[in-house]
Amino acid sequence: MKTKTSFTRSRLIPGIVIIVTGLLIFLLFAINTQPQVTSRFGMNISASSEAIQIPDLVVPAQTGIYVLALVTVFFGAWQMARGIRSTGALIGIVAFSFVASFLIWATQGKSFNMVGMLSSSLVRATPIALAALCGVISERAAVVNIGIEGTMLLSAQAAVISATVSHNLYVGLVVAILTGGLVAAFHAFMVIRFKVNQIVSGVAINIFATGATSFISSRYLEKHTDLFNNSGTFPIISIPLLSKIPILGPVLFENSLVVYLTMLLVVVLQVVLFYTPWGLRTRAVGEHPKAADTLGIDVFFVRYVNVIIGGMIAGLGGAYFTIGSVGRFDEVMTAGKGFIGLAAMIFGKWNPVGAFTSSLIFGFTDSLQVKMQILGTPIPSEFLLMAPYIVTMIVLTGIVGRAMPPAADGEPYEKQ
Amino acid sequence: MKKIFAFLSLLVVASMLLTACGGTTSSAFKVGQVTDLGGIDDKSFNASAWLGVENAQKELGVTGKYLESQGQSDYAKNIQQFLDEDTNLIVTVGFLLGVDTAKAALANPETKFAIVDYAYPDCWPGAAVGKDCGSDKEIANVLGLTFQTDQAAFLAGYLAAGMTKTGKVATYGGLNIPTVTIFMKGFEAGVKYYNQQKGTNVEVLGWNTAAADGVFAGNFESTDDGRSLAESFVQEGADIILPVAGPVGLGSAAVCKETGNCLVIGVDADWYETAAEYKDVVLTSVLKKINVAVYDAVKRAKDGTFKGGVATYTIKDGGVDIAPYHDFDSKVSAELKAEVEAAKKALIDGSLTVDGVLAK
Amino acid sequence: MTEKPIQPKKEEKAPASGQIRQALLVPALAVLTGLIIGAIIIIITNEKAATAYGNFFGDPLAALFASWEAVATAYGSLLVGSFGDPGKIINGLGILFSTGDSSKFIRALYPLSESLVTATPYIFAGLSVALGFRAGLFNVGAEGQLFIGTLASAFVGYSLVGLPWFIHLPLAILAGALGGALWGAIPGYLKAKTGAHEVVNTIMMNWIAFRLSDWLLNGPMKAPGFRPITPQIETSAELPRFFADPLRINWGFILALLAAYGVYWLLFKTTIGFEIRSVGLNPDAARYSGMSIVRNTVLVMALSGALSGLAGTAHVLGVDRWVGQGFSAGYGFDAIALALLGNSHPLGVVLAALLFGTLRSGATRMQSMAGIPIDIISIIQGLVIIFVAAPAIIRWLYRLRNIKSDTTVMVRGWGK
Amino acid sequence: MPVLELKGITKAFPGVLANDHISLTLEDGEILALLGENGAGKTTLMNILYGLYKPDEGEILVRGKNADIHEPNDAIRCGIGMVHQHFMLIPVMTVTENVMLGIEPVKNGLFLDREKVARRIREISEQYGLEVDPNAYVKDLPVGTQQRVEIIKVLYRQADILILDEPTAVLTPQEVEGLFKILHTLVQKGKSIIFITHKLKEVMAIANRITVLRGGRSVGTVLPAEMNPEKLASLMVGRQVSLVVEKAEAKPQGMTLEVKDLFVRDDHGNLVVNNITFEVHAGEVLGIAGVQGNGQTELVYSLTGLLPSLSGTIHVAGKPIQNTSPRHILEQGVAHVPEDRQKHGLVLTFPIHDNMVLCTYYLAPFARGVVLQEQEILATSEKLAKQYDVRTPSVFVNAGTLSGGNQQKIIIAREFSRPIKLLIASQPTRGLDVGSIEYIHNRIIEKRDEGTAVLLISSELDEILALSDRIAVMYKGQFVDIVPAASVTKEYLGLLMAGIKPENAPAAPSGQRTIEVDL
Repeated sequence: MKTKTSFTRSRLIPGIVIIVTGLLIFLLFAINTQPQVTSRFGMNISASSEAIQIPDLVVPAQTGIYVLALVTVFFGAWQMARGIRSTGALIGIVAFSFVASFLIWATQGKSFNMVGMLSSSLVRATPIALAALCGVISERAAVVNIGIEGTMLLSAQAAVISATVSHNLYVGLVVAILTGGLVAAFHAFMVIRFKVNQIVSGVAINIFATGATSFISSRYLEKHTDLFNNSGTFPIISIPLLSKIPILGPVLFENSLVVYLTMLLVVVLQVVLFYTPWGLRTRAVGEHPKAADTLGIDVFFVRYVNVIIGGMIAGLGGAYFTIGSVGRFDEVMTAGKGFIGLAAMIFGKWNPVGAFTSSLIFGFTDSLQVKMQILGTPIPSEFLLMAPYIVTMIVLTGIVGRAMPPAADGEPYEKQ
Repeated sequence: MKKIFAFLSLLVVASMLLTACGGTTSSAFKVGQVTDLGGIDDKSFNASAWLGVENAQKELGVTGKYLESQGQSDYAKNIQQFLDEDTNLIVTVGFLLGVDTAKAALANPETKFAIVDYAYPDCWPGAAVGKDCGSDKEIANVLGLTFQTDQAAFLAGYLAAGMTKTGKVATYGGLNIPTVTIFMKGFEAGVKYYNQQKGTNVEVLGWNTAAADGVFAGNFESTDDGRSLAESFVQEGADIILPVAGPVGLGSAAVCKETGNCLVIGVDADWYETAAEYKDVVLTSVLKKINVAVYDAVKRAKDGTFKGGVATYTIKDGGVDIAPYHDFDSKVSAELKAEVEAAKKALIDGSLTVDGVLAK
Repeated sequence: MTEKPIQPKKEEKAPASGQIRQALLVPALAVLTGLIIGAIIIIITNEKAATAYGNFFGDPLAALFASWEAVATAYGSLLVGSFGDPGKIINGLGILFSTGDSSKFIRALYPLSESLVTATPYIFAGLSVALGFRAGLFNVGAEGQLFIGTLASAFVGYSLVGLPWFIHLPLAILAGALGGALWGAIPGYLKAKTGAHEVVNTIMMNWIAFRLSDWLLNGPMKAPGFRPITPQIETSAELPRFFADPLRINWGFILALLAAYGVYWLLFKTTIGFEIRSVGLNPDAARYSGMSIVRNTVLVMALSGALSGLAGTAHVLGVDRWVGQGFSAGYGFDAIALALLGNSHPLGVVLAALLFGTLRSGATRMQSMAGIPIDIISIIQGLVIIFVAAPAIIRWLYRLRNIKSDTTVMVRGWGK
Repeated sequence: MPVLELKGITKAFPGVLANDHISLTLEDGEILALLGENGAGKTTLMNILYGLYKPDEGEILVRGKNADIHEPNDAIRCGIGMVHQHFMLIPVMTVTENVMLGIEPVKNGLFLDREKVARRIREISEQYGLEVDPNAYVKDLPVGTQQRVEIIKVLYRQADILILDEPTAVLTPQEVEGLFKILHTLVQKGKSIIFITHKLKEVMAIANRITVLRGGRSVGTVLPAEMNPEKLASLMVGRQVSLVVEKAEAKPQGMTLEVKDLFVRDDHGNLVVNNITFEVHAGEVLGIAGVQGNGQTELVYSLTGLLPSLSGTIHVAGKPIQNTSPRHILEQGVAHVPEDRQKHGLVLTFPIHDNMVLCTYYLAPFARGVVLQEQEILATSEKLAKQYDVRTPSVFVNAGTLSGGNQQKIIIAREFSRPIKLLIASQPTRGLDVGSIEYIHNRIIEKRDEGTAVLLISSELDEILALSDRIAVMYKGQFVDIVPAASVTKEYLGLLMAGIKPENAPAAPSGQRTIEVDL
């Protein structure tokens, strides 16, 4: 069925949007760029990196932006005339052109380290990804856990205290994971057993966690830093050979334990969810708990286990903040990462790989924001600091089409 | 049900009685500190001021207490609480308490006040006294404690410029507020002075006095932000970082320690001591001895030598300074040490000035 | 599948007193339980009590006495800090009757005045969240809306000079309401149009508001001088105080009570409220009946934002009269607990706000006299939310039967 | 020995005794029909048998042995399988995944062995004539096929006692035929079947024996040979029921609803209403027949403003209403009795009086400006509750506490008491008891005779035949045909519902007639 309206909707509007983006690139960036100035992008994370060093990328600023603007307009025209099938590709092209021209504009006459930014994108994405994975695993079983932020905060504190007291980072890691599991178990108990509104329970956990960690922090951690709050961090582990690959090596294979664990978890969870009996049951419970129940699946058990495992993942995320990053606990140090993780989960369509990918987008925004501050763009730093939050909102409004949550998400199951 | 309510009301009455008669009035000299929003454990000026009170407790036998402010309206309330307890000296921390401190001081001339990072008179032409500003003249019972931190930061900048191997040094702040940016301005000035003296071209990342903007973490809490900022600075080629963001800076120290790619310069206190876990990477610290200033104020108040006005702590009296090099003593060349000393002397005798002095 | 007609229970308007007792029972017990757990935490963290418990078998009485002392000191000073010292009040009364000099008496009421001052923004913010709950919207963004509202009213308050108070004051109040309304309407619109969940979006809007206020206070709205604060508002924009300094109780409190009545009237006596409640309880049926979900969602979020904005407005115009960085003590976050505690009913919210106002206000004295970190209040708040949201726990703890489960939907899952 | 025996099963819900000492037996290789009207306790009884509910009293014997059934797993172990009225299938999963769920075979000790299950499904398909593609997603399958998947699920678990709960409710007459064929095959291969229904003719056609339930009690087991529909009906309802809807011939007047070239997409972007044109005149009932999910819901949504249309026009009494708001459409005199009364028709946690004014609360006399006039609302609600026979102690009672029939009467009262030109009634009697059905049918005809145009959407062919003056049959978003009700047979409609339009329509029986309502 081809009606006139379907033509308008599917081709014309996106095409116009793309062309306007192209013009914006021209107006915002190209005009404000001096001719003959270049932008230099570093392609080595640092001189001391194990990776094979490669030359920096030098782009003539004005020409580069003109090319990107033209490419964008070209794609817009193509979209209007012929239509481009993949929405993902469309958005990719537009986003890439815009970000790239922005970078070239901001870097004109200066240089900045591109690979470094990618590397910190991954690191910045790690706690977000862990929060998102926690969300994926519990929401696939239809339990919304908005208390991830608080769970991470409590785990972060538990990790640093136990690691400091035991002088063993691995003890801290285990304690963090257990703490996360425990908090999640509480949440699960509240929402499954007592049918507390899932979001309300999560918010309560967040408020409680903020109060409790601040209380413990001011009562004990600050007074006896060496006794409780000085754990050290997991070292960077370079994977032999792989870390020598230019660009990819330093980004992917020179990281700390928590980052590797996160990448591993993404793969494991993806396989578990879609290729194992447990995953099948989890998804069934999230989509149609009654159907699962009639097939003899214990809906409550599946939910408990998933929420608790999710909590343990969030616990690992909490560990990242302290023993994975800075070796000490400070009040409200999670700074909203748990919530951004939830947005990443939604953007990633409740898939582990998707959630990880969208976490990377947030990590990228965040490290880009830092780089922009360092480069001294005329945008006030306060506005640059808003970037990750604004991106979260844009992503949530579903520019890429509305993601469908698991059908029973957030609904308590009533067993008769 | 009735029982529960009855029990509750009993509890209320009981505790009322208990506290009503249990109020012990000691004759000790009482010091009360009102923090600003950072709270007592901000690892910055609130903590430093409290250290001064604690030292006074130990050495002068006074009793000290603090009240944390969670919002703007708590300032007046907390000061009032201390007034109600007949506190002898009230130490308020931070410029945000400026107006409330002045009001309370004017209304309670018997009570002594000390305010950190602020001083009276603080009014400008056309400002309404008691509203826009605290007072248009000195207040006899308030001692303002201010610090020429930029002088110390200047020396740190000079030192950093001399120590950098990459030709780039960096600084960042928590929020874009004057007590933070004064460090960054001084630091930049020091580097520029070094360049001027040596004809070098050491770059400062993270602050630009002309634009009055630079790199900020946006908070004083997220140590992870400190980590990522340091990583980014290192990627851009900086190897010495001055973080002016309370505990956030410790995240930077952590990453330097982990990678060995960078050094940090501590702020407020000597991080070699207060953050000993990172002592291998602490080149020096920009000292802002609030604790000493507060201790002095307590001492004077107790001795009866307290006088209102301003006590400005400068490089001259050692109220601001840079910390010893400790482990880096051997790594800093004798020549550079001498130059830093010379700059310090020049600052003391006034032959050298720093731009961006803390405005009044 | 419908079974035999269920005989409806005879419950034509139950006597009002019984209803009120029913409605108060769970919240009252929740607060009591929260305070008891708070007491346990105080005992555990009290060094004297801890030492005494170390020797529990040697001298159990000492341990119990130490516990009692710790709790009594803490909560006793909390009470005195909230309501005033009974001795001083009686003394003041005596002076008032004997000499007619009311100053001592009024001065003794200072703690009570402070409690009401703290309760004022709580009432507004609590109403804001409660109104959202009534429409099935969870406004976690009250804090950000409060920031924007405060800044807007402060701006009108200081920038317009020479107006008579009866024009200036209403203008400043209106500006505060509009500022908050704008900040609330954005996530409301996004929710209505794209389904982006308001919980995540309002949290993001909070962060954006914080950064924006950092920038405003440091730039466009900065007062002369070096401090990042706004100028003082004009006298003509001030909400008048009832007594001389230091009593800060002002007309804001009366406004808050009026707002509570206004929200009650709106919700239960008007067609607008009828729509809001219908949309909240069953959006599908509301849509079928011709109500616009989009309009109601935006309207409720805007009204909710306006109330949050007024929370800050009342504070800045009545108490602080200037705005500095981080001026709010987290009223917007505490408001969630208030709305839950008050069962999303304006009267309940007022009672809850009075309770929390006194708690918060008294906490200052508790902090000073008993050395209990103020964070304990957050812990108690988190606990109270959990208990109120899960009446089953309270029922189980206190062996109660037949508590009517409440019918407010409060909040829905993602994309629904 | 009977394969299954239920003895004295009793189950009470708050306020209702759903099963009162019910006993029944199922012999090996027979089809036992469990007959009863809605609310008689059939589903409760079967849920007990399947372990979803716990009985308060009574025991279950499987092949003479006492079976302890506490959860579905126990029932499955005893060889009991159930095909639920609302399919227990997960739309976003494949047939294979749905079938294997709960007893997943694994390969390499960890991973789902989908191939193995798919093979087994093909085997079962062949054995019992249940054709289905194991790799298809359930959401893409037609209802009849989904039912086959449900049966395969049961057979995959090697059940020999099958319970089918109202299996024909969603099928076309032809599909019903097919299902009966499958059931016969199953019985031949040694399975025993309990067939739950409230439809008399089906019972007569398929059952070996019939156990009749009424008001939670078993009122006896009979053989179809000894019965006729009238007798069965009075057994089932407990009184003589009139099986016909008395109605005079319609006197259609001017055009009230006019739909032209309508196209509608659903939320997922599928074209679900595909070029539909029709009109409804004042004083006539146009019935839309068709298997559920052929676009009827979306058609109604677009008529009532709940879903935008892509193109085409809709006029009510001459005014265009396409893509306007629901409120605007209601104000044009359109009444809507929604398909899902609890979800769409009522705010269950509102008292009756608020539900009575759910669409008119903003109009005089219920509101003055924005202020609600409570006295008016109460007075009107009380009047309506009386007039429309809503059985409730007072109008302050929450709608959610009433029975389905009374809930529907609230909606009827609300919609019919407004001045309306067009009534759109979707599945107006679904799940109701006979008394309520009779009442609602009579009211609809009454409304027609007053000169209202009625658009009736129902998946119950009998209801359509009983009430309509003309019948449109919808298939895959299109009207296959619109025929006069008086001249059409059920079989012919069945063909249309399957999307087949025979060349020569069967000869119409002449004269005015009334059509039986199959209860």
